Amino acid sequence: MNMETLYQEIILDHYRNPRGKGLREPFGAQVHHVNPTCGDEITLRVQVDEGVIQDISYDATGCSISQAATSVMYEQLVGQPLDQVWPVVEEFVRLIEGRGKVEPNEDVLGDGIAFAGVASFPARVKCALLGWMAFKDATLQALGKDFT
Amino acid sequence: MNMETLYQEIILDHYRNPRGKGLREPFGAQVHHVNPTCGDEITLRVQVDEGVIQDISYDATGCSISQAATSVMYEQLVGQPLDQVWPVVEEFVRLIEGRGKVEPNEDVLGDGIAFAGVASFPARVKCALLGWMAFKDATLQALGKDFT
Amino acid sequence: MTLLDVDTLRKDFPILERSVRGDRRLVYLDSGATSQKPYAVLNAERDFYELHNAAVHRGNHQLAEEATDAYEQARATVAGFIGAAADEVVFTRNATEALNMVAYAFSNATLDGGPDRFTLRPGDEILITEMEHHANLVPWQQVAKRTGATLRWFGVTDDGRLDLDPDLITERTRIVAVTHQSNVLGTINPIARIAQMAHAVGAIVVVDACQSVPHMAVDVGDLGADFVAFSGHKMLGPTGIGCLWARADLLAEMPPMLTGGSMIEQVFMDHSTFAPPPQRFEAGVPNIAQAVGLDAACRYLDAVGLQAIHDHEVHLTGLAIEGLNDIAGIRIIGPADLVDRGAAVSFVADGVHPHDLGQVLDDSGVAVRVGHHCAWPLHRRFSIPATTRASFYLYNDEDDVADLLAGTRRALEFFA
Amino acid sequence: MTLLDVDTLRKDFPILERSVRGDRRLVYLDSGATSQKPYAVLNAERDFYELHNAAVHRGNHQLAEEATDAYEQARATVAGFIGAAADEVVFTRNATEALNMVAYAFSNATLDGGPDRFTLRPGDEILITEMEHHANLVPWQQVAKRTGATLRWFGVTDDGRLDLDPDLITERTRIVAVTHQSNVLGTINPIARIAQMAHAVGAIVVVDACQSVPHMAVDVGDLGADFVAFSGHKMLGPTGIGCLWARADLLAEMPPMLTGGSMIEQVFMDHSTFAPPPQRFEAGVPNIAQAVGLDAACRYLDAVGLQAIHDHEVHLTGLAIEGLNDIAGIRIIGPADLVDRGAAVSFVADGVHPHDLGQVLDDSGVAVRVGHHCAWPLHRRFSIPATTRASFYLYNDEDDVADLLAGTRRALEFFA
Ligand SMILES: Cc1ncc(COP(=O)(O)O)c(C=O)c1O
Ligand SMILES: Cc1ncc(COP(=O)(O)O)c(C=O)c1O
Repeated sequence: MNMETLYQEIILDHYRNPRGKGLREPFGAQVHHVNPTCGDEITLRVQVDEGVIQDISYDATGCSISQAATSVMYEQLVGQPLDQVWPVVEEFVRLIEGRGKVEPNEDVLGDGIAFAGVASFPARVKCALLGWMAFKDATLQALGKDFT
Repeated sequence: MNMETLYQEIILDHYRNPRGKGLREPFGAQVHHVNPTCGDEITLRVQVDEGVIQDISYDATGCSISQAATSVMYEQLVGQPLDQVWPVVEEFVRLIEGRGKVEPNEDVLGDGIAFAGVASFPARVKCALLGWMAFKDATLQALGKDFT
Repeated sequence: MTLLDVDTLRKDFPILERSVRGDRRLVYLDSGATSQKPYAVLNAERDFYELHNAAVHRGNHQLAEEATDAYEQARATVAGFIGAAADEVVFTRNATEALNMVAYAFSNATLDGGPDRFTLRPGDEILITEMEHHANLVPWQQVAKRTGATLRWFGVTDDGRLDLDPDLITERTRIVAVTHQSNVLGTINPIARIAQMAHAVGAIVVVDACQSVPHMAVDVGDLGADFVAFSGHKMLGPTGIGCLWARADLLAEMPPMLTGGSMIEQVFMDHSTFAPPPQRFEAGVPNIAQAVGLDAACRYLDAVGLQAIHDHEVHLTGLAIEGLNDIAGIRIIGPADLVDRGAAVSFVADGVHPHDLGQVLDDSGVAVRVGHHCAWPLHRRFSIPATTRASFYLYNDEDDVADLLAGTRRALEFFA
Repeated sequence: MTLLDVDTLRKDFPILERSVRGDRRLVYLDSGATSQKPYAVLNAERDFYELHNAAVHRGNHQLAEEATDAYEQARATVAGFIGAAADEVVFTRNATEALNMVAYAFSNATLDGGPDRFTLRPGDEILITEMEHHANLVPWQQVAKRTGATLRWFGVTDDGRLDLDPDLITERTRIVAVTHQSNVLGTINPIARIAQMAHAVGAIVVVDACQSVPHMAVDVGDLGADFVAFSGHKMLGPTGIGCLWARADLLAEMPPMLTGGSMIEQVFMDHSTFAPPPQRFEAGVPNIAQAVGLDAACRYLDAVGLQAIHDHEVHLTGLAIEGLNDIAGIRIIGPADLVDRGAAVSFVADGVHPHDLGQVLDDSGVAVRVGHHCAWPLHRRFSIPATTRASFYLYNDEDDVADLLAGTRRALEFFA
């Protein structure tokens, strides 16, 4: 497995030009996640309204993979109704944790399939998932609030 | 190193017919020593008077080596002045802990040289020394009492 | 009953080719203390060092990836071996450390204001047994001393069975710590039943499985315990590795014993937070190669078959008991029958101290263990300072039993 | 200065023959995490298992004698390696366990009413440093929490040296715990001077020697510390073994961390007494084969010569620092000169995250470590989440440094 499989052009592009970066209002929940192995951190906010992800805003330090994965996530998920969001999150996690044995599903993942190479570099799995896990956590918290 | 070197006839004899066994009065100090590996125990009393070992009395459970070594010690040391006792104890310990590399000194040790074989069986070193260490401890205690 | 092809198996164990005390055939009957290792285990460790060695969970270079994979694969294999999930298995140095880890969870939680399930109060009771190995006894004495809890214990019957007095399990009982198989008596205790009684009063069940996991199929689900500890070196694995299994929900709440690198989540100068299990319980660079060796040991045992191993050992145990009973002056300490009984046979001889008996056996090439076998209170229960113990494993055969019996007779004659 | 014959030495390390990421030559620059192992160590372990394997201190059969001899010989060898007496050396799983053992001695003594020297009172201070590895930091946080003592620390200067503020050492200081060499900065701390200051106020000095004992001649007498901890796996030895050295008089009074078999004197159901050191601190069947492997590692290092190893590493460190300083956008975290400095070189690159830098290096065959290296507060001190660290050992050469530099340039270009 070589480096070029990992660093797809689209990943480098998102890394250099992250979409949606910065913390914004309003938001339903905010979380702070840390990668204990490398110290990378993300603060992420989610705004859910009428069953739709209205905004994902974030401030993060991290490597190209974690930055790009969060940026791609922003593009993919903002504006989507919740019931279409969960399958994407699930498929992304399945791909990244699949140790290179999972066929990426482009229909569901869109640009997310660029991260297929990460699955062959176990040490980078947590990088790719940092933002996505924060999103999942924040969204569940936001919904929890909605329900109460 | 075979078993016959270890179990000299003289050792078996002392084992079968231990000299001086039993607890007697009077005594200057009494100690209780245990071999933590096998659970063998000895209660030993020493009576020192006018710088001479007047009596060593003991009650012990243990293997042939520990029983015989205590019995030989009784024969060797009772009736001896202290300044002749210490060199014997020292030489015995040196022989037993010598890993088979120490030439036994018959002049000093007498029957004690029968235990030379023990030095080649490290697991039995503590057996041979159980009674002797108890004697050393008790005598030092007895002398401590004398001096106060 | 499947019979083991012991002749073939023995070829896997290089040490069995050596001779002792001159030219005596080595008859190794001390597997209860530690087992011998097959080539499969030695090769697995060596391959790891020669090809993949690196610190785990810490690097993103290829060796670090491979080492991490090998280490986590070992966890999965060991977990599979006992019917557990991988993240319920913690690697320790030995079973003693595993049991201490559970004990410290209670004393640390109690002192630090930790989770309720691990907090003990004066009046709470810790219930152990009189047949425990020191490893499952002394740590609980320490916990009792530090928390104010009371230590109680089940006694042992004359024929070496647990005296399961139900009155001892009460609402005050918080912990029941018991051995699955006695390393002296060979007795196999009814863990499922004890767990049921303990759980009925809300107590946590800690099982010392040092002498069972290597010798028979153990499924932690069937066992019904909450914590299970065992050692790698007694099950064909390397020295320097043991395991603690715990129910996931308990492990999730359990405070760590050791702290340092790799077990943290975040560290500041004045405080830290800890990682989820199993990482929380593995501080520092772990015993990686040893885990890899234990993986190979589990695979080896699985390939031979735990049921076949157990049957084989029971067969040898039966022969040994029968033969020893035929020798005048020998008394077996432990069950006389083969019901719920493993392959440790301990005995005393009239007029011959175990140290001397063991010495004659050693001179005959037969390696047994003599002493209290780290179960001193159990020996006191039988009013003896020590026993001679023969313990069998898959590589022993009927010749070994015959040599044990012949050596024992020789000893009795020698000291007659 | 003696130069090492690295080409010849490299032949002793089988792993260095393998390639990574396709057909790249393995350039192993992660010895700070764990070292590679020479044949001498692998063979020693294997010989032990194939010829002498048995439980130590417990049997009187020939194998048990031989195993005990090998294990105690290992203790003597390791002790000799650091200028200590054999019975002052305790074998642990790793340095982390060794440091925890000292920490627990204090909290256990405090809670159990143990010896005065190990008892802490509110107001007492534990002094550490901002450059500690988590292993010499988190355990002291726990001790402080459990005993009511206060944790304080020396800071770190901008150029990566210890800020030895003498005002921090006062009559309240009971423990000074400090690393001999930083695993991130490479800084070697003036232990003898610190020990003098600490002893002047009656404090006990605990030294984390993980990064010094493998790389330079360390004599515990000259060092002047009271406790010294280090790991076997970082000094060519097996995984799964570490050491705690302590001054004999302290060890004699020190309470044990782990309890169980082999560390006891007498055991009753309700109480026990403990053996003298070092046995008191080695509960259960120890990491025997690993001790034997560490023995071989010490002999190997001694044969090569610690001074020569150190000189060689300083030479490579100088080349690396010079080369990295020549690359625009690279900043070294740690001393810029070679005074009191070991062979860990950590750095950051403008615009390239360590994870990405490490990935390109890995792709170039160069194994470095990226992250906070278990020294998170130190990284926070420099306002960076992570660094890339190259660390050298006796088997590295100038080609390895050249490959590090080339790989770093490649990474900067790739992410430009
Ligand atoms: C300075 C320092 N201290 C402590 C440790 C911990 O050593 P181990 O993981 O072997 O316990 C390390 C290495 O990881 C280290 O570099
Ligand atoms: C029943 C039992 N428990 C605990 C232990 C301790 O195991 P280890 O010494 O590997 O920690 C042993 C073996 O010595 C044992 O037989």
